Amino acid sequence: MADALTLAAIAVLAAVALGLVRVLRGPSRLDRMMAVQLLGSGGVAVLALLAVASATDAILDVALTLALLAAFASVALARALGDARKDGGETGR
Amino acid sequence: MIALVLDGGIALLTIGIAAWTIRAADDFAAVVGFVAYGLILTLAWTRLGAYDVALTEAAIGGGATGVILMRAGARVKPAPVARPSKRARILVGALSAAVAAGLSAIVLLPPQPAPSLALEVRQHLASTGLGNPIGGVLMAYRAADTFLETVVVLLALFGVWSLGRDAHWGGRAGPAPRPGEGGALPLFARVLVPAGIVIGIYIVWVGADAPGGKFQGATILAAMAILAGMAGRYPPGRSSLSASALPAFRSPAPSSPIRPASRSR
Amino acid sequence: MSLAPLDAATLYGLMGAILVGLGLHGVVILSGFLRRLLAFNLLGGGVFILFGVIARRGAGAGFSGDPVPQALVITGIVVAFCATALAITLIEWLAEDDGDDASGGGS
Amino acid sequence: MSVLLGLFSAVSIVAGIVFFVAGTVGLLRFPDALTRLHALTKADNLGLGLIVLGLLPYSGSLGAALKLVVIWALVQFAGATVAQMIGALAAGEHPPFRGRRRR
Repeated sequence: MADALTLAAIAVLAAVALGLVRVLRGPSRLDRMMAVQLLGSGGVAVLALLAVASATDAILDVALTLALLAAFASVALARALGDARKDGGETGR
Repeated sequence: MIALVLDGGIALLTIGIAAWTIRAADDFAAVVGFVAYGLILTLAWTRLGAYDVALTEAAIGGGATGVILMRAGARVKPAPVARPSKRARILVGALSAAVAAGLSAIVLLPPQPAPSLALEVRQHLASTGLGNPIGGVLMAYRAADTFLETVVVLLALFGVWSLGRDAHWGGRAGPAPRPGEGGALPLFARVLVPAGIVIGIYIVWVGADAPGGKFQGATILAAMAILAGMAGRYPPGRSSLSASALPAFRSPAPSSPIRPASRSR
Repeated sequence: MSLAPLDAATLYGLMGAILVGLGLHGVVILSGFLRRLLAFNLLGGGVFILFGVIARRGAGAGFSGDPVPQALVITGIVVAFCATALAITLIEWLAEDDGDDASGGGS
Repeated sequence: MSVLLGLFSAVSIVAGIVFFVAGTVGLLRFPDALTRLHALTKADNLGLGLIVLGLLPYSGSLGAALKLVVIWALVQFAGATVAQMIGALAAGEHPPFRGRRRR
């Protein structure tokens, strides 16, 4: 059971890592911003799987915090980029 | 065995993101890489069984540090690229590799038995009245240290207060925007901030007996304050991402700047 | 002294060592204060992980890790955050002051 | 009963992984930011949602199950908001659906 869940966590991590390669390469800043979003949800999924696999409730709290702060970071990124765009000339490329 | 594969994957991913952050093309990309680095380090800390540290890294490393860096990344003009000469690059690379190799040697040849104060903490934990050993160490055995840490936070706040321009302190958490105003962000803030405050308080509260604590919870609360600030000024705001540091403590009134003389040119 | 077993702690220890090397390289080689600050934070992350490895190896008495290094790391992360905040304010100050000759970074 | 529950969990978690992989394939294959955003939101919502659904029977306590659901709701909500913000920025960058392919 625990092994199966760890295996699932590896699968999610691998998928996220592959996507991350694509996303971080760009070309636009928007693509890069998606990296935070992808790693946020992927990381939360891995943590949730590990929490149940090891029956450790504390990991769920970590996942909760990660979900909250990753969301906050991506929103702030989008906001900062939007502001920079508005201020002038920033093409995002 | 399977667990080791997971650990190896997390380690490789972390190193890859770190290398990418160092080599990134522009400042904004580097900041994105750093936020990703904070998120993936949280997984590493969880795998090391350090749930308290994982919480701190998730809150501060990924979230708060990322956001204050991001603001600078979006605003500060990229520096002129002055690449050092090839010989210097090779020399620095070799020296850095030597440092990494030395540290690896320490990791690979640990002292036996491993030094540990776990037993002492276990023996005296009951006398602190806390169930969380890390909370016990922070609050009882290193109380003066933790107190001074708070002083450091305050000093940094004073520094930012004195150096930052007034305009950068914008984005105060004002009244909630009206429904339907300004798109998705105000809605997000209206729903998320109350939930985030509850979660922040929960993390502080649970810190007595389980992983959690004041710094982690307080960072969540600060993040929620910034979020409210970002959303509250959504359409007109210019420098909405509130100033640089510790934006939860906002400057009390616009008329109280400690502004150095050289600024008023 | 004998070679450490290949376990999670060793793996993350090596990761931490490499992160320190990468960060050090970045701090020295990169131009631009912001990038250096980022590299410095990467370096710090590696050092903290090394502390975490020491804590993991000192696991005992029913704890998943020695609480003392872990508490030190939490203090370290908070202090690093404060220093970063202050450094960013200074960087912005420099960027504004040098606005005309457009040299936001230095080396 | 427990066999059925286990089967349900396994199917859900595997389906969740499939959605994460599908999201990755989309990120790798799609031509521009808006379509890649589309792929990403699938991984976010359905991938994590199905994994959480599969974990619920094994969460051990009601509190843990509740936390899992809250985590999923948070990520879902944040994903929707960020997708909207990124989408708005991308739409400002270039009008979508021009059939422009970058590779």
